[in-house]
Amino acid sequence: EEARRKQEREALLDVFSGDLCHEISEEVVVECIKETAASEIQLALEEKAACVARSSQAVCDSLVEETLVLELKQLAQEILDDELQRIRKFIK
Amino acid sequence: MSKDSQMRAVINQKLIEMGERERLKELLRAKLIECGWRDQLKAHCKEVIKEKGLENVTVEDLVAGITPKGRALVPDSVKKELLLRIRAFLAQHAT
Amino acid sequence: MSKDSQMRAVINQKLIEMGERERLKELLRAKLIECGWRDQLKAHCKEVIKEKGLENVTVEDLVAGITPKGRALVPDSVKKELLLRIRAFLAQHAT
Repeated sequence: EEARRKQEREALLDVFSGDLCHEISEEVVVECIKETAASEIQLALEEKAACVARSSQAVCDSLVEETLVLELKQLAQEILDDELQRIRKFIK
Repeated sequence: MSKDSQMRAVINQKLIEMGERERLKELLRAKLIECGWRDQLKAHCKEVIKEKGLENVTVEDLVAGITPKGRALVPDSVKKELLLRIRAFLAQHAT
Repeated sequence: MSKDSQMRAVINQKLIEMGERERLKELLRAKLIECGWRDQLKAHCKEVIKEKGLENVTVEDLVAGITPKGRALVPDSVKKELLLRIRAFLAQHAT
């Protein structure tokens, strides 16, 4: 009788262990999945924001450079033309 | 309440009171990191975000999208180790 | 194509399509006049011509001679304002 009871108890503990294991695994897996999903979305948002910031800066720099090149060329041409005109007037 | 469910309730209570439930959860978390499960999950998240586009994905969508793979990827060896620890605790504390 | 260069292409495309790129260049030109940049550069041009002699200076030489100073003299506040305008534009036209 005692051996039967012991066997029954062991079987019960086996089942209960399995149930507990499933329950705890499920709890941890779901928690980890939620944490991972939230942190990956946050990370992706931060990466995108950083990419937009870097790219805006690069676009801004290229716009400044483009404008400067044109302005400097125009300015140099203007000044040289003015100087030449001044000299011509002087010679006349 | 049956004898079976009474015993379950008592053991559950003990697991919580003795801090073993939290320890088991921590152990599982650590094992999931150690075996690369978390990295695989991260990579899968990145794939889903890339596929759908960041602006079209909420945390809830992502959770729903990765949960099946997340469950499937838990290694049997990790589950087995957890089961053995639970079984040992029960053997020691089930009266 | 890297993510950054893709993003730069998208930003440039939007700026051009909506005429904002030209407006920004106009704004920059106006700011360069307003802050005295153009006058300083004019004076610098005259110095370079005086130093080298008018007969020895081409437009290309002059441009090469004044470019470093031209770049250095653009006030940070002007660049910052331009960047803020680009960001505001992007925020307004984000998809």
